[in-house]
Parts: sequence; structure tokens; C-alpha cells
Amino acid sequence: MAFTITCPVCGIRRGYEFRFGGEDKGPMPPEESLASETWCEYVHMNNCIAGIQKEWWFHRDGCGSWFTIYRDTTTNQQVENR
Amino acid sequence: MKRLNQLPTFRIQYGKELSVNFGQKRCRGLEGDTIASALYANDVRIFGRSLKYHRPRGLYSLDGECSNTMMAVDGIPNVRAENTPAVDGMNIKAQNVFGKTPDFDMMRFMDELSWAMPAGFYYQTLHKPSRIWPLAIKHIRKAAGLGILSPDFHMRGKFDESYISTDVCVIGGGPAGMCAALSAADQGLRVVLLENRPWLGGYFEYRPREYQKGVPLYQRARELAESVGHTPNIRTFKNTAMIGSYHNNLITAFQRGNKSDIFTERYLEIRAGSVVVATGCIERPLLFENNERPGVMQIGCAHRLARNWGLLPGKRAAFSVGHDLGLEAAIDLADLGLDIACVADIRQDSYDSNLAAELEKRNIPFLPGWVAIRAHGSKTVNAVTLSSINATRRRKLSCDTVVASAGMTPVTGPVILPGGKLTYDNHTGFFLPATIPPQMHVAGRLLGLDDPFAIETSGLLAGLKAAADCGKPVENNLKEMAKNQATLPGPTRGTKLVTGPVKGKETFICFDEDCTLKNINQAMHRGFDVPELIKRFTSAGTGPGQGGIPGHNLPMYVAETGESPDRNPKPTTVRPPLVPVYLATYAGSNHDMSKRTPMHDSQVKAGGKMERIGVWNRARRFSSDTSARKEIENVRNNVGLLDGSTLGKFRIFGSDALKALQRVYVSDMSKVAEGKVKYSAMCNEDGCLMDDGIVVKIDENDYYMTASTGRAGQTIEWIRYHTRYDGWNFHMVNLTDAYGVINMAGPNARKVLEKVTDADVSNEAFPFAGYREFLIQNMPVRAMRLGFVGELSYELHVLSSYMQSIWDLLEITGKEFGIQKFGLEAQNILRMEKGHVIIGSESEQRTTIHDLGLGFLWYRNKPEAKTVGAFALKDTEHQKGRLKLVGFKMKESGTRVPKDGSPLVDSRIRGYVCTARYSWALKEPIGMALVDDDLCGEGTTLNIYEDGCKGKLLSAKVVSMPFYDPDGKQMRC
Amino acid sequence: MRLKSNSNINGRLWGWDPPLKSSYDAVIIGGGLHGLATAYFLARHHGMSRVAVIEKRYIGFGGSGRNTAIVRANQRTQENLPLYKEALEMWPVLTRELDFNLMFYNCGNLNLAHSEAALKAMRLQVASAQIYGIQSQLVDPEQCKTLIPALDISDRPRYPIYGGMYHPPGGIVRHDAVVWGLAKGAARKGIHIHQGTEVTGIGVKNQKIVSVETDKGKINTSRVLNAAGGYSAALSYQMLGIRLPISVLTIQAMVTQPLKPLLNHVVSSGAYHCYANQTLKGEIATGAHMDPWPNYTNQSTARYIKHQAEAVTEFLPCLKGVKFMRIWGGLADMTPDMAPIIYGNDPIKGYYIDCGWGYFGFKSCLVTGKYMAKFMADGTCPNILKPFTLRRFEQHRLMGETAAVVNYSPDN
Amino acid sequence: MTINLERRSPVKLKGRPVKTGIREGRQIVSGYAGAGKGLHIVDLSHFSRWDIQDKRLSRIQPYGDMIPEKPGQIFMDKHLLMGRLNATQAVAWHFSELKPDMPQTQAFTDITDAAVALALTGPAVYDMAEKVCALDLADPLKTPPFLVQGPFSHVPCHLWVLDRTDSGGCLALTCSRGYAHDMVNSILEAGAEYNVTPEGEDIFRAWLGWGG
Repeated sequence: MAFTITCPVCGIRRGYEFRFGGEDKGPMPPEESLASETWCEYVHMNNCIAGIQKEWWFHRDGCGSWFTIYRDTTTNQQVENR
Repeated sequence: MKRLNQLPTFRIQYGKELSVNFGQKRCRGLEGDTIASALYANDVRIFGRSLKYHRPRGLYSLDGECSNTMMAVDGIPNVRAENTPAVDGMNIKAQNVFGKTPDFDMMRFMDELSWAMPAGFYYQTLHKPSRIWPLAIKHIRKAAGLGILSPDFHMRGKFDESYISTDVCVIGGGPAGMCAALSAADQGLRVVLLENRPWLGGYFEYRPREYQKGVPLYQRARELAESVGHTPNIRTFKNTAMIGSYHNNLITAFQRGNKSDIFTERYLEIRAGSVVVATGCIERPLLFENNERPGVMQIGCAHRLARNWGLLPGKRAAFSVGHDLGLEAAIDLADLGLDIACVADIRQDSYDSNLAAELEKRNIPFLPGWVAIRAHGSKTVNAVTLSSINATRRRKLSCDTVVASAGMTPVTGPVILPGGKLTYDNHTGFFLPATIPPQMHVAGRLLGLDDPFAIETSGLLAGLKAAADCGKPVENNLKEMAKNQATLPGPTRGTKLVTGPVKGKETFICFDEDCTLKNINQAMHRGFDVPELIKRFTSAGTGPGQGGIPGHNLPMYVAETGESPDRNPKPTTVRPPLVPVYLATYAGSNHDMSKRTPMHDSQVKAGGKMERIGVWNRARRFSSDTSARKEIENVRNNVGLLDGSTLGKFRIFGSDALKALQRVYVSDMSKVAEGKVKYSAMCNEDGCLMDDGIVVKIDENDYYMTASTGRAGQTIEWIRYHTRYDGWNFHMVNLTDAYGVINMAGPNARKVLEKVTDADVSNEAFPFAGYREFLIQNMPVRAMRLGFVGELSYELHVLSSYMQSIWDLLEITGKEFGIQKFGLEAQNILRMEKGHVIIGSESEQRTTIHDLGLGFLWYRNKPEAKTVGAFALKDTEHQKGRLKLVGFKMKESGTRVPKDGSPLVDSRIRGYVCTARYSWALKEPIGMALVDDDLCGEGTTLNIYEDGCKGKLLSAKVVSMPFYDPDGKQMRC
Repeated sequence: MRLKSNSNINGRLWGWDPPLKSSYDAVIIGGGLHGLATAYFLARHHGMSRVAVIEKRYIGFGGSGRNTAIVRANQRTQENLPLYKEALEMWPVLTRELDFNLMFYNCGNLNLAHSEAALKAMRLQVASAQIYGIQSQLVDPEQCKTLIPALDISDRPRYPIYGGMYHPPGGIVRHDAVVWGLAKGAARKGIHIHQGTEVTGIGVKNQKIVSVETDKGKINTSRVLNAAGGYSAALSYQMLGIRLPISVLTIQAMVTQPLKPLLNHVVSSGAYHCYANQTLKGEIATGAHMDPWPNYTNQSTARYIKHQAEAVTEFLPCLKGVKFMRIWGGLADMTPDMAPIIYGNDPIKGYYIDCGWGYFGFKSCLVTGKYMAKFMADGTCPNILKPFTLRRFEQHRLMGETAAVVNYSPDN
Repeated sequence: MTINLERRSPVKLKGRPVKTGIREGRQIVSGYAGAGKGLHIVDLSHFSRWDIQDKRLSRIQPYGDMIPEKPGQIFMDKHLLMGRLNATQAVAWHFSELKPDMPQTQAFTDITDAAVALALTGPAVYDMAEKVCALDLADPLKTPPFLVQGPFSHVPCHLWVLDRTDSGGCLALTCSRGYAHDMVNSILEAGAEYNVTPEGEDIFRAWLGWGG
């Protein structure tokens, strides 16, 4: 499959120019209130949605920005939004 | 055999002769011949032997759906003779033959044993008793496989690649494809047209049938090809097989080079705004007993043999067909001189009555409602038995050729691969695209069209649709064209018959895997009731031709037998590549991109043994002595020079630069002072060591930092990732390649430096851990005093363009002080003597900085920064049961150095040696190991198990680190 | 020619489609190798045959039918070694037990090292295997060449060969045969295999499993095994809200046209990220690379068939003269430390997890099925499976199965 | 002790230089003997380049020239190219013979030595590029000059599409300096069928109308 991503700076590019940066989980919760379990939920656990998810990508071979997109994991296609 | 007189459809050139060697036989051919046509002209009928039963196999389709004509050509196995041009002097061999020629194969008795090999027989036999299985494997391996590839085979030729962007990509250079290309190009778009054959024209190209008054189809094909050739915005790729199609209109293909091309084969990746699939049809094989005996061939094969290559397929032919093309071919071949015994047609009616009349005019018996049920002849066909479909009547006719074809089957791979779905269409009997991926259109014969005008119009229409995808305002043209199309004949009603009244024991549904109807029945009896599973169980459709032969018939047959829970025929999966492709072609240019430091050439010249370290090439050592003793001792005694240019170097600045540093480094980066270097580490969320390096404050909110060689490529990405929610104002510049790094280390280092700079580099003016900027001659240098190798050392960061010159200057200047180059191996031992860690060598993915004894770097009182890894560092600070890094020496003197990677054992594995070397400074072996934390106390015995030691363990004891100069006097002096 | 429907029910390998009962002692989600093996051993060793295997497609549709069937026992850590050792010993045993030839082809595996660092890593692996009584040895480049004459051991390749790790007991197994053999064995013992059946929900009461809902009806049960392969993490989160440290990636493999014997061993290379072996049919099977982002498609990509050709012809240059014939993809459920997650009864009693196998699901299926069955029958985790606990991630105790950082997340 | 501190380009082109000179310690080739009529490869690594980064780039006006507004745009004036990379970053490239002084504000970093810089000029530039680069540099909807950040022969590059005609054009590219050797090789290999030959910087200047 030929996966493409629309980079906010560079436009539509081949997926291989980018690095996947994980599901979007929001900023790291404050350390003081963290238990090991909640830390682990944030750091290691994934929703693994078979469907549309919001996620981070890095334009490694291009402009070097991190950004989020929505992607349908069942088709591996970027989609407009949820 | 004699060729026909010149025809306008010929692809051969009389007068231009060539010859190829077929085994011992020398075969004469003509320019334009394929290997198969050249051999056929020399009366070769058996091209090879089948996989399992060693049945003779011959020319069948000319389109490459089966492995019948796969031969070894000049040492390359599995070359399809039927579409490979003959080249003068080629050496050709038949495959899977045990004997001198494929006419006599010593394994032909296998055919008589087919009863012993029911579908899936491997699974159900050969394991009882269990000792026979290993023996069976040997025989299975020997019998399996077709071609022979020598382990030292060298593929000749040039293979490269091209990445093409276009607006419209048209797959198939037949009439529909050409029309689509022309209509899209007419809109001013960039068009790419792909055609597998060496010429355009497809289904029209060889046929003399009238297109318009006075214009035969082949002439029309040439007219269209000429228009295409004259259209500058159409790039036509002939000899180009489309092999893959993917989401977002990525099409892959490969082109076979002509004599004038610089490439043998070229891999193509085409990204198009819109795709038109006009791949047409291949023929659906007719299934009957011995339906693959040499002499049995499809309509197009027989017809094109005569029309393109001037070869009549035989002397006397019987036809058993299910499509008007068969009738047309019979008429034309009869006119060209072939004796036609009869034409049986599956169809009772719905054939073209004009064609039937033409047959009658030529006294050719026409038998509607009849079908072939058996070909006779042990090596090649000598007769055929025909039967009425209802099995009430039979006839046996002698003939040397059976032209057999059940109908047509569309080539839909390009639509299915990117996610198109097929459904069975009752009118055409085809699996037709029900859903087509976005920006993809289909045209021509694959829709079931046969009328020339309808085909061309469908192409024009698809071209306009593609133009619309590319944003062209073509609504009106589209409407008009659709109106035109509606006035023309639609899809032809297709035949559905898979097989006449046959038993099926010798009826081959898949040639490549020698799979018969009987085998399919056996699989269904075992409970494999969907085509996809039957395919797996019987191997049908998994051979070199993939689904080409059984792809249509298998699901039809399964649905017909009623064994399947689902009565709707379901096509089996199609997978890329749609045409088999050399690995050489896929590999293409295979550019190897790696990085060289500014010192590369001179390091190589000096005898540097270069190694690939990540993306870089680096010198491991400068002599054949793997211990690098001289280099090491010279650093300890005099002074050495190391090329450290691969070190990552970055500028980070802006009002929030410090915040970013606080986030990613574990230390308190607010303590970075001007004129000083600060060493720190980066961890991941698990507190594990990811990188270490130094940070220097150049100015307010302006820092210079280093990263290890392996991490430099990801440093900016990492820092931006961990600040991505913050919106902080800071900027980074990757200066890794801008500066070369010279590590000048050894007791004489200062003496050398003093001579090349006017700056005060005394220990007082430039102490350990200091950072200075000064000039060497006129050149600015960033200098740091670091202690990685444990001696007085200066790390000089110089502009890359100057590096070679400055290095040369240091070498010339340092000559009197014994200066010499050193490489990575020497550095590895020198740093180990100091107990310094190399990431990946002394650490694993799960090793925290606590485990490495680097916990002191962590500053815990900056929670506002959310230091990456801080939580885990807190959690693991006193955690038990972790692997910790320790230093060790051998218990008894004289013990040799244990090998890197050797485990430490008692009743179980307790850790392993990370690095161990003989220390020339300490005159004994030393090492670093990761061990269970209960073993890390000084003096603890470590038992080292070496690969192949047969239980004889080496004994070591834990000692404190650093091994060399524990007080650090050498590097601070 | 027409076959009569249901003409030969006794000849069928795994019986007829059984009716879905309203209650089973255990429900296994996923008709792949791990699910079928667990079902088989539940019946064989623990007398539990009131067990349903629920499969959305057909058995072996997922990773079970899409792997390249390499088996070996030379893992890196002592937590893994005993498990894989036993796994390797089970192929001939099960062939006999199931009376179905799993076609274990004991050709041995050669793993190439292309750097000093790789040799060091192999030394640990080889010695660890030897300590656990598993045959494994280091070999030099010339010995590599003797084992695989097609190897290029010159300085030409971008990553020259420094040596290798030879593991004679390994080999390949016919993966479809294992699926069908286990299904046959399980069905003969009364296990119900429900193909074309989709799990739509899992019922929980008081932190205990009570039922499984399917599109064909509801099943009351107190035990559920999540052995859904690539879909296990999605299923766990969607149906029970339990998230797993898994990323689902598509792994691809491909085969060439069949050749007469050329490779007599499985050969693999870490630096090129590539393995190659010759199947009993004569095809050269190769693969290993994956697109480094999660997705649930089984589609292959243009990039990786090309990559694979580039990689494999670097160390086996003669393969330039053979043609790729077929490429396919399957899902791999990858964990951050490349070791599986085997867990149960926490936080929901009766909920068992067997997933996260990544590359290793095929070679481990029989032995995991055996111990997983014991786990489900007894309710307590057998020692051999304990290291694979889900809790290791919050305890900062990743397993050391891969020394290197797994490269599909930004955390490398 | 002193020696002549020569500055070296990362690029070594095979060919006989006919017009050479020394500029800031560097040997500069203005022309090569036997440079054909076909495609030319030119070493531009010695021309000075600055990285410019600031939260509000618009306030930075080196030499009064406006930095182009949108990523991918190029400002082109006599002996100066400025390309916009993203919201906060731009590159300036000077082709004047004497190196200008870089403004001493924090926004500027001299990155001349960080990259190898090459120009490809003449016929078939974009046909050659197609063989190593999957980006659509010949997109008729984009009018040169424009700047693309993306992979060229697998290496992340800044691709300066400066000119494009029916018969060819002028493409300049920069990538990490360490890749110089392999990048040049890859271009020479891909360009062989278009008779690529080394040329001096004059041809690049001529192409952009900057004179010799």
C-alpha cells in the first residue's frame, strides 16, 4: 500500500518520509500525583483502536516537525478527522 | 517447419536470422522471435516437464499464465520462453527433465503414480513410522522446484529504477488503454501508458477482422499507436509489466530494456492522480482430460503464432471454444492454410451467426453445444474426443492441435490489489469489480465488451473520468461520451461451463502444481470448502503462474459442486507481484548511502580498517593487530589523534532553550556555566540510558551540545517530541556535519596544542572540563577538555572544510612528541580502563542510569520540568533484582581474557560480560559486566561460561572502577 | 462430476460445523494456533472438552497462516529458553499424537553476524543456549559458507559477514498443517470450533467473567482466553477496557518461484533485517521487515518487496536471478520488549491473555497452548509462564529478549 | 609552525579544471575541460549559507530582503537565494564572491560547512532526478523557483528547483556533508544515460543570469 501523510508544512508526502510517534495521549500527567500503574498506562499502554485514531507523526525526511493526524488503522489511510 | 509468407501483422523480420541452442539442438530463428516461437519454428513441442508428475508441457497461452514454457536461459532458471525475445547465441534448457531432452524424461512414470498422491497427501502420510519422514524430506526436496540456480550464479546486466509522477496512469496499451491515454492527454494532462508486450495494440493488434470498411483491426491498432506516439504528453512504456497497485494510486511496474536502453530491466514506481485499468482479458482454460498435453493451446496462442510469427500451430486442428474469437481464429487460420477438423462451441446459440456462416463457407464442421472431453497422445496430441454437453454423443477426431478455450476472464489484479472488490456477474460470467478504489477507472474488454467501438469508447470515457479526477472541467464531454457508449453494444454474455462430462483424474485445473479436478474433490471431502482453503490444501494457484490458470475456474467449480456453504462463486486472493519479477529488478540501483567524515580519505590512506557504524564509516584501527596495542600505548605514553567527527553536535537557542534541556537531560541544566562543559545523560520514560553528551553555554539562552554517534540522527526529533505539547520558544540547528572533531589525547597533548595556537592552554587557563574558543592559525576552534580515554585530552571542534588541514598541522607539529592516529578499538579499551560506558555495549534497552552507576547525574528536584524518565528513576532507585554494571578482573593471574558476551553463571545465568580486554596499562585482563545486583559487591566471584567451554568456567572477581588512574590525575593534569 | 452435499462427513478433518451451545466451560477467542493449541490441551490434559473456539473468519486466517514457519529455540534470555526448547521438541511429538504430518523439516538455522557487536550478542545467545542444553554454536565466515554455499562472505557487501550462530535443531514447519492438525485433534476430542463467528462483547459481573456475546448468540462461561492475535489488544480495550502495551504492525513475507535445492538451512541476518529459507516446495521464502506504524491491514507494500530484494541479494547475490512470485502480509502484535504477555485472573477473574507474540507466535504455539491450558484449568500461572506477566511494564522490568531498543516508537 | 590551511570541499569531481581560483582558502573551479553539452553537476559547497530561525521570522530582514512568507517559497535576487522552510525557519544562500558578514543576532547560524551543495543543470535534469527521487519536482502546477524538503537518493535534502524549461532546468540541492561522496556517485550513476559531466560554478551562475 502506498500510504501518504499530509504534512502541515510540506503537503502530501509518502508515509516513509515520516516516523510514527504513538497514539495521542495528551501531555504527561504531573509526576507528583502519579502511581506506577497510571504512569504505565500513560507510557506503555495503547488503545490499539481498529478504526480512526489521533496520533503523532514526525516529518523526518522533510521539515522536521511533529504534528497530529487522524488515521483509520483498518485502511491505513489518513482521514479528515474523527 | 516452414513459416507463412509475409503478413502485415508479422513481428519477425525475414532476412534477419539468429540462432539459439536448445540443449544440443541448434534452432534457427528470426529477429523478432520469442524463444518459444523460435523453438516452435524448429518443431520443438515439449518445452519442459511438469512439477509433480513430469508430464510433458508445451505452448499454451503466450501470455505467461502458466509455467509450461519456463526454461533455463543462460543459467537463469524459470525464464518464460513465450514472452522473452530470442537473442542470437542463447543457451536454452528445458526444466524438471531427468534425461537429455524433455521428450524423454526418466521420471515420466510419476504420472502413473498420481493415484498415490491425493490432495494433501503429505499431511496424511509419510510420518508413520516417524523415521521415514527425514528420508521422505530428502526426496521431496529433490523432486520439488523447477529451475536450478547455481549458488555462485552471477546475474549480469544493469538494473536500475525510476520514480515517476504523473497525472494519469493507464495500464494496458490495447485499444481501450490507448483511447484513455489520448483522451486524458487531450486535456493537457501528463499521461503514462504501460504495455506489457513490446508493441501497442492489444486485442486489435493481430486480427484481420474488419474494424471499419476497408480498415482491419490490426491497422486500426497501428493508427491509434501512431496517435499515441505523436502526443508529447503521453509517456509510453512498452515491454513494461505492471506488477503492483497500491492505495493512493501508486503503481509499480518493470520495464525490460531494449538493445538501445542502458538498463537490462528497470523498476518503476508511478504515482498518479488517477489510474485507468485497461488490462483486458485472458482466456479461461477449458477443463478436460489431458487438457495440458502439448498441442492443446488457447485461441490467442494459435492465432498469434500464425499472425505475429508466421507459424501455423500444427497441421490439423480441432477447436473446442466458447467465444466468437475462436470462430474468428478458425476462419483466419483456415485461410492461412491450417486444416480445421471441426469447431465445437460450448454455446448452443448466442454465437455470431455470420462467423458460423463463414465456417460453413469453408466446409468446416461447426458443432454448437459440443465440448472436448479428452486429448489423446502420450507426448503430444494425436486425437481429441468431443462430446455433446449433455454427454449423449461422442466423436473422436485425429488432429495434432486442439485449440481449447472456455471463454474469457478479465485481468482485474490492478483493481483488487488496492482494495477493489469483485462480485460474480451472471451475465458475463466474470468476477467484475463491484467497488473500485477512488481515482481508479476501468475500461475495455475486462468489462466484458467485445465490440471494437464500444471498447474504444469505454477507453475515451475512462480517460475523461481520469481527467476529472485531476481537476479538469470535463463534465460536458463526460456526458456526451456516456451517451455514445450507451448506443454501442454492451458486455457479451459469457459462458459458464467449467468442464464437460469428464471424470477429472487427468483434468488439470492448475498446471503449475499438477492439480486435477479429482484433487479438488478430495480437498472438499476433507472439509476444505472455500476456494481460499482449497488453494492452501491442494496448492492449486500457488505456482509460478499464481492464479492465472485456476483463478476463475476454481471458484466456479467449487460453487458448482455445491460443497461450499456459499453458492456464490468467491474469487481467491490475488497478491503482488502480478507478474513474477527478478530480485535483481526489484533491488534496482540499490544505492548504498553512508556518511564519510572529512578525514575519510586520509584515514583510509593511512591504513584505517573502515567499518560501518550506524550511518557512518569509521576507522576501527590502523594496523592488522586486532589488539591495537601500539595505538593504545601511544595514547597513554605520548599523544594520539582520533577522528571523532561522527559525534552529534547541535546548537539550541531561544528563550525556552533551557526548559527544553531540563526536560530531556536528567541533570540540572541551569547549572551549565560559561567556559565549562557539563556532562549529562538523556533517558527514556523508563529511566533507561538513551544518550549522553556534553552541554556548553555559548551565550544567554544559547547552548552547544553533543550527542553520541548513533543517536545524533534522532536528537532533534527526540527533543521536539518531548516538548511537543509545550509550545516553547527554542530552535535547534544540527551542526553534526558542520564540525569535524579531533580528539587529541595523551600526556603530550598540550605540548602539541601550544605549538599551533597563541591561546593560553595551560592547565590553569584551560583546566579539565573547560570550554574555550580560540584560533589555530586563523581558524576558529571550539575546544573542550574531556576525559573519555583518561589522559590529558583536547576535543577540538573545527569547521569541516578545515579539518584535514588542521589535522595535518597537528600531525606535523606533533611528530616530535610521538603523535599517532588511533581508532575505535584503541578508544574502546582506553575508555574501558576508565570505566566509561558506551551505550549499547554496556547498556541494554532496560538498563537505567542507576544500573550503570550514573545515578549521580540525576537531579531529582526539578519536577516542574517533567524530566523524561524521572518517574522511573525514582521508582527504580532502590529496586532489587536488577542487572548492574560492575568492573572485574580475573581471579588468578595468567588467566586469559574472557570473550565479550559470555554469560556469568551459578545455578542459572546471572549476567554477562559486556566488554573485556587485556589492559596494557595494568598488564592484566579487565572487563565490565552486567550482573544481578546481589553479585555486585566488590570481591564477589563471577564464574564465566564461554561458548564451547564444556563446563570449564573462568573465574573473575568484582573490582571497583575505574581500573586506570582512579583519581583522574592523568586527565586533569 | 457433481459431489453430493455432506457425502463424506467422516472424512472431514475437523468435523461439521457444531451448533453454538449456550454455555461452555471455557471460550477461546481466536481460531489461530495459540487458541487451537490451548483448546486441544485443555481437552487432552485437563479433561475439559466443553470448550468453544470462536473464529471470526476461518481457522488459520490470521498470523497462523501468514508466518514463514521458522522454528528455533535459541532465544536470548533464560526466561525464554526453556519455553522454546520444549516448543521445539514438540513438533515430532504432536505429529504422532495428532496423526497429522506437521512436516517439521529440521534443517537448522544460521544467523549471520555483520559486526563485532553482533558477534558479541551471539556469544551470549549461544552460551546461554548451551547452558540450557540447546545445541547452538558460533561459526566463522568460512563455516557459514560451507553451510550455505550461496553466501557472499567477501568484503563486497555493505555489511560483510563476520561470523554466525548455527543452531542445528531448528528448522521449518508447515504452518497450515499445524492449524489443521490441531483443529483435527481438538475436534476429535469434542472441542467446538465455530468459524465465521464474531465475538461482540464479554460479560463481566463482580469482576468475574460471566459470558461471551457473539453474532451467533450468547455463551455463558466463566473463562475466556484472549488469543485473538493482532486483534487481541483492540479487543481487550474495547470489550473490557483493559489496555495492553501492544502495537499492531503489518509484517510481510514473500516467496520466489520454486527452485531445486539451493539453501539447506534457514539463514537470517539482523543487520539486513532479513531471513531466507527454502520451503519443501522449493520456493525461497524471505521477509522480516515491517512498516513501522500500527495498522490492521494485511496488505503488502511496494516498499518492502523492494527492500527485501535489496537486502537478501546483498548476502545471497545469486538470488538476483530468481523471481519473486508472491508477497503477503499479516499482523504482528509487538510489545516494547519483544516478549509476549501471558496473564490471567487480574483484574477480572476468568480473563486470560495470551498475546504480544510479535515475531514469535508460531514457534511457541504448541508449548504455550500446553501451559496456557494448565493455567486455565488450575487458575494459577505455571512457573514457566510467570516471567511474561503484564505487570512487568509498570515495574520497569522489561525482558531482555532484545538487547536493542525496538524501533517502531519514538522511544529509540 | 604554520602550514597553508586549505579548506576542502566534500566533493571531488573527476575532470580537468580549466578555470580555477582561490577564494577564502578554497580552490574554486569555474570550468572543466571536456564538459559536454549534456547534464552538468556543479559543486556549490563553498558558497556561504545561513540558517535563520526565530519565533517571528518576519522581523528579520537580512539586507532588507524579505524572507518569503510560505514554506517552499524562494526569494531570488542577485547572488542571493532565500528559502522558507517552516513557520520559524529559513535558509539564506549567498553566491557573491566575497562572503558577507553574518548579522550578529541569535537568529543566524552559519551552516556552510554542514552540507554538501550541488547544482544540476542542463537538459534532462528532472528525468535524471526521477531515477533517485520520488518527489514530483516537475509538477506543472508549481512554478520555479520553489524549495522542497524531502529525500533525494534516500537522503533528506533541500531541493531548490530554480528553473525548469521544456528541455531541462536547474536544480540545486543540499544535504548533510557526510553524504557528499555517495550522493555524487548516485547522481553520476543515474545521470550516466544523460551524459552527466562535471562543470564549474560559472555554468550555474550563467543559468541563473548572474554572469560568470
